Amino acid sequence: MKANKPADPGFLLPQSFMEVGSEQQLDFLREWQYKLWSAGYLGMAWPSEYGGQGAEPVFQSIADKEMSRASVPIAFNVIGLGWAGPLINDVGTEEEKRKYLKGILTGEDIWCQGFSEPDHGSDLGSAQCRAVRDGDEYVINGSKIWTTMGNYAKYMILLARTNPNAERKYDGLSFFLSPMKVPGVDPKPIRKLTGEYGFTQTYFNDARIPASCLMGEEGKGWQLAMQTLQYERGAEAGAAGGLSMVRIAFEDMIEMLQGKQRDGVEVLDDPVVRDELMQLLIEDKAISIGEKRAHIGALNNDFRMSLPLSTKLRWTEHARRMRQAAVRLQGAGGSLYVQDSQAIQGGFWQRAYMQSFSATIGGGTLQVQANIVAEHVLGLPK
Amino acid sequence: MKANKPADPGFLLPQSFMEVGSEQQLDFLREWQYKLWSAGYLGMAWPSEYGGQGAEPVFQSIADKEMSRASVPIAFNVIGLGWAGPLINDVGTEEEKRKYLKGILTGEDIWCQGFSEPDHGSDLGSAQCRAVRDGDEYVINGSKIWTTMGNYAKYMILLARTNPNAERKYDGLSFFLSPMKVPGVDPKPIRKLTGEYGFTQTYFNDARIPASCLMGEEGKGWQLAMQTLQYERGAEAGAAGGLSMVRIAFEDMIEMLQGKQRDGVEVLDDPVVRDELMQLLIEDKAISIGEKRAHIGALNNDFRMSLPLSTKLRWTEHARRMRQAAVRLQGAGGSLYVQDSQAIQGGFWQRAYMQSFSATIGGGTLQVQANIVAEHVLGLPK
Amino acid sequence: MDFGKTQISFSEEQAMLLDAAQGLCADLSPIDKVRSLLEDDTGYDEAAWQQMVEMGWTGLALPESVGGSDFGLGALVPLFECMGKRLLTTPLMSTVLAAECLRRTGDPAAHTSLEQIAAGAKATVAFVEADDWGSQGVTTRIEDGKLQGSKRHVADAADAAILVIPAMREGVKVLAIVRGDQIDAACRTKHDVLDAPRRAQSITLDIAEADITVIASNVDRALEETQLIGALLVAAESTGAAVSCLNVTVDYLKTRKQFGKLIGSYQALKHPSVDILCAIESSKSLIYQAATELHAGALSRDARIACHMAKSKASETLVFAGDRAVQFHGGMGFTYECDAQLYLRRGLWAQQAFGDPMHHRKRLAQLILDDE
Amino acid sequence: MDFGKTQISFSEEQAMLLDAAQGLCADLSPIDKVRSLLEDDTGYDEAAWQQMVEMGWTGLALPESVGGSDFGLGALVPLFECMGKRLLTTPLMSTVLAAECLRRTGDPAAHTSLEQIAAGAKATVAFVEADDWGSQGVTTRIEDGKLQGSKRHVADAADAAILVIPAMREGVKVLAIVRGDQIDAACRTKHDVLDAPRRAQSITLDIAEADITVIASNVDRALEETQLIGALLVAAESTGAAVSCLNVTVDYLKTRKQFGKLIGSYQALKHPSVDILCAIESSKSLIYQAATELHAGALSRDARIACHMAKSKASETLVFAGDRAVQFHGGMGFTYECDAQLYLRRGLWAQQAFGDPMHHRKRLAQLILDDE
Repeated sequence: MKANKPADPGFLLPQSFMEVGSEQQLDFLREWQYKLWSAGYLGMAWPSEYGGQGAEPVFQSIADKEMSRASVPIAFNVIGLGWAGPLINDVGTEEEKRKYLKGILTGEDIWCQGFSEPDHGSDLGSAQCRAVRDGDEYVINGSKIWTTMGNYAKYMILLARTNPNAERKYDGLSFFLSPMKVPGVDPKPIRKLTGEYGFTQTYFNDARIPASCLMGEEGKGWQLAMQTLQYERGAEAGAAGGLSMVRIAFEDMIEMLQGKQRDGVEVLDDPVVRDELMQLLIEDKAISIGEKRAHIGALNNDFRMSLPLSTKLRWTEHARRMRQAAVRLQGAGGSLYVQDSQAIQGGFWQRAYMQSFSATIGGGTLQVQANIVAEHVLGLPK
Repeated sequence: MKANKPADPGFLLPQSFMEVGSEQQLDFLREWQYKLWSAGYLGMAWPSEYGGQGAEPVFQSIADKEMSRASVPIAFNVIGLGWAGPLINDVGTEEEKRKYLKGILTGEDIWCQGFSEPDHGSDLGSAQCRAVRDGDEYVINGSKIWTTMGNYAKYMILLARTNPNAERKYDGLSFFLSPMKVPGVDPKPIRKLTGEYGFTQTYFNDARIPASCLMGEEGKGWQLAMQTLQYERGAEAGAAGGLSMVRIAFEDMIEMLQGKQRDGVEVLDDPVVRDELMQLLIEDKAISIGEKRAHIGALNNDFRMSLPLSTKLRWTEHARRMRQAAVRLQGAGGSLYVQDSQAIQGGFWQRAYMQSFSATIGGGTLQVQANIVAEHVLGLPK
Repeated sequence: MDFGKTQISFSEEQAMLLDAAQGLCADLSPIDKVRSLLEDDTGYDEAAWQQMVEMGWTGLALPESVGGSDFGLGALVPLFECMGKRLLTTPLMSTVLAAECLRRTGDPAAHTSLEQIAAGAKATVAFVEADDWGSQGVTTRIEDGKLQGSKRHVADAADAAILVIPAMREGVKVLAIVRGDQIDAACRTKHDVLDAPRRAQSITLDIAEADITVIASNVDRALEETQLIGALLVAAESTGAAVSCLNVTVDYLKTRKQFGKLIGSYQALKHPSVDILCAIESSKSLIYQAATELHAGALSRDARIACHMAKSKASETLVFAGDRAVQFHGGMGFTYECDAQLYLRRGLWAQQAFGDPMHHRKRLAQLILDDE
Repeated sequence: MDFGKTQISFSEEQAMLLDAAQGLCADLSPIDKVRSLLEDDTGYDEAAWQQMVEMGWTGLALPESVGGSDFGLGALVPLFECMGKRLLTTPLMSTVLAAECLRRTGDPAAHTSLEQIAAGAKATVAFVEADDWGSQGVTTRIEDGKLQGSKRHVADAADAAILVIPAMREGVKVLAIVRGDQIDAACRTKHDVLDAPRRAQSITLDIAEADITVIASNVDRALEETQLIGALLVAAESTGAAVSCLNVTVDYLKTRKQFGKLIGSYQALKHPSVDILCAIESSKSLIYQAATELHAGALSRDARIACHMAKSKASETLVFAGDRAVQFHGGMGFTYECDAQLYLRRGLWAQQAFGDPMHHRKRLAQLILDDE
């Protein structure tokens, strides 16, 4: 895999699928994903009649780890490979499988996700986007936010309200495999704090989609949405694999700092800097080791479910702190940004730090996640 | 004042009146307060017929500052000098003034406070201790906690419930100047985390006190209690003065660290230690300067009331952190305690650190105080 | 051992200046104006600059002998705090620092430049050549009749009429006063500064010695002191920015609901907001105390202590406030449209400018612990 | 550059040992037992010690040749974690470290002492003379036929049958093996240790060389490695204590009401509790990873890295947990009766023992950043 890593394209590649912001990046990544699929690195556990290889899921796990170690570019069609695809594979009709699965693997059909709404960030069950049945069609009105690559996507997994009068709010929701390139669907790019694009807000204005886009039954959308969230965990849960996020390692920061000076001496020789770096390294190692310890039952007796429920919280917060420190330790060069030819590593760390908030906010803010750990692991009251 | 500072008594003196834990300390402090009063340093603004000097309050302020600078021992009868006395002075009857004021100043009559109860730490209005009128007496039942020097005190300012059926819970409370040395009043010493004594829990078991101990009207106790809390601010609010707490300065920590070694070099030459010490010094200075800035209106336009409402919060938390650091930086000697002849400065810092929680907990925990600042200064919702 | 002063003074005149500055900055720099200038080439509004010149701000700390108002350096602190609050970013800081640097040499050859600055000429100092604010090393040199070398991070260089360039001449550090028109466009590279309203360049110098004014008196001291004053002005500007940053955040916390409650009622957001408030109050106290200690002459030990403290605290405060502002705005905070990012970027720039917090604490420790 | 390992292993045997240890520690050391021993002269229960000897814990890491079970050093980590959880404090740590130190010299002269320890003799090492764990300086000396000098902070010295005393002999560091009865009561001063269950003395030595065994092989390495292993065992013990400390705190937060609500529902208490939990999880991962890397031979670079990390993190964790436990118990936390103070005091002792977090990070940085 390391040998097949593509050459540096000469422009900044996205660290995650949430950062794809230009046609140039898109073309590169689409080509890369096609190569991955052709070489058999994607969809190993999916049936061969739909583009997969019908192998055991463990092979996909191994391939994924290899890609991570080699730090190759991401397999960018993440919503397709990791969310929509597994769901279609598991509960889709024969027709749905034939229509969608192969395009997901080859990267030809880009997918996006339409769950969050502007007024209901962490509270999916309150989604208000309406879908009204009209003959052979549904008419969609409302808006979805944080739809990654919404402007490039061909399909969206869409959670919409078909019955506003359902007794439980969850029972009013339905799930659609919805086309993006139809009149009335308007994905408007959102500029991120980094200055780049990558998300859209998708507006639906009397958009008409075929009734056949409904997946499963009307009013059972919540269950399907929850099922997709479980696939997020990776290959073992049925995802088609590929690297969804390039991990920035502690080692990368040390490498960046090598040779830099502060107060006239090497920054890596400054005792105060060294103490801070060791604190970061210890946290980095501790979380990594924790991921392995989680699999050893006897070493998890004191606080059950603590490691699985807190690991994301900790990685995302650690990443934010590490990147913030990396920017601070750059000296005057730390004040330059990506267009500057003198910016250290092309402004990589500045961008990475700002980008890190996507993880501390997205998928439930850290504050919400801390509540979950407090209540489910420590048993503290709501 | 510096010249009149008493010689080191050869045993640890309390840093605040909440730490008086032995007869030895008490005798020393009673004598010291008598000297202070004889020399005219206490009660400067109280009427001369009751033991004061009838001077302007500003003179007391100046004397207090001088005592603080000279780091003399505390004027230990704090509840008398700072709470009960000012109240009696302001709203007491002629008889009350004659009976109580002078004994407060000379230190002959020690006072304690009976507001908090075990089940209602920060929530005074819910006090349940009962006082039932029976002829010329009130019968008291219940218990009060954190009664400082309860075992030494002659009088208590007592907040008790005379009417459990009052519409507003506050209207059921009355205020008493209550004798401690009567049958049925049992102050039980509480051992503190430091291993020392200083507080009591006072149990009332059918204790009978003269009805004349009621101050003001029945059912108006809450207002009097609130009034005493305002005197806490010091001389300008009518308190009789004296030093109520020895401030441990940043300078004291540096002095303690001088000559200590870590990893074979002077601890004050260790760059990591120096960085931490400078962080503490900056916070120390910033709070001190803030106390002065609070008096310059033009420099307090952005967040009104912020300095007055947050200063206690910040000093107490800063004191805790500074003392914790002082203990940590002592090396192996930091693990020794007050009975050890090799303990650094007689275990002063270990004890001071543990003692610092009395300030971060007492008078409303830091957590409660942060809410007050958030709501009253920033206007955040409850 | 002496740990620095705590007294603080603020005159009636200063209060009036603060009041006027507050009004003018609010008028000149509403947030949509700030945004409209972000990708502008110049980065500021010339008309705004002219108004500031008319108010006499370029000469506020200069003596009357060069046309200044001799109001004292301390007067600049509330001014930059106000500008920071509005993200009003102009060449004023570069200009007053260039003036301060020239004045501190005490060299009569600086007189003309000082007059020009008091009258409104833009100016700047090229403090660093590499990325290390803690190094005083200079490789730019005057040799064989030529000034040659290169400088990075030269603030507001594009429009500066006067550039003050530290250089070595015969082994001694001097200041070369260069006119803006003596540096070709080809010798200038615009920096992409993380703090989007801010403008800076790296420049390459190749100018005949005959065409420049050279100042040789007290250069090291003047540069070193000016850098410390620069640190204080950035601290003041950062403190103002932190105030606005907290206000923007608190406003959002008071209006945004999640799970049926205003998010400002959650202690997880409330208490860190109080932490930010307290950090701002510290920064304010420290910058005003430093302003009290600043005088026209050589910086006293107390003034140095105060500047180091102020910069260390104010820099950390703004990064903290900006970081939490983005986080507490949730998804909205992740957008370019949300103002939280403007404050965070300002903080990331400001923490480096004139030395980061660790650098200042290192110098502070020398003054406090080693200086007997 | 290599940043240390992340693999972790835990055998069936280790799991069984952990299980047994958990049961025994709970039986031996309920909290009222702990409290009854606080002001006791010995500080532990001799019957408990005997049970631990019968379980073979003194010889767990010793080779079979001296009567040990050769279970490996790693086995001690879960053991001390269990003891820490119950605040079960006996001379076991001192004893296994004395054995480890002697064994690592590889000197046959240590054989008898090792046999005695495996059979249940109490032992200790006098690691330091002053308050600096980072200094290897020794002034105690063997000269003119006498061992003379003094040692501080000698853990469990009162009951130790065997004391291992580093000393200088003809300019070379050696270990003197001294019997407990060779040190008079007059030469012993009991320390008042902040961690109340813990016992230590300072001792003065004046013993004829003829009456002691002297070991001269590999002394520096044996001492240095044993100190690092000691750091790990303290880290393990601290991690166990932190678990109980958090449990005690969480129990209180679930039952105490203020202003009509369970205080555990306030995020100001809830989220720091999660922070403590996460710090504990880190400590656990690090101590077990270090246990995986520990072998009988010379400590590998990876083992050293792991021990430094574990001690740095675990020490900070317990102080943090103890400090917040006192605070979160409110007025109750301020009393001696509340168990929070027991954990806080343990933390204040443990952070110093075998070097504080800063010390370990300094050594770690040398291994990571300087060692190519």
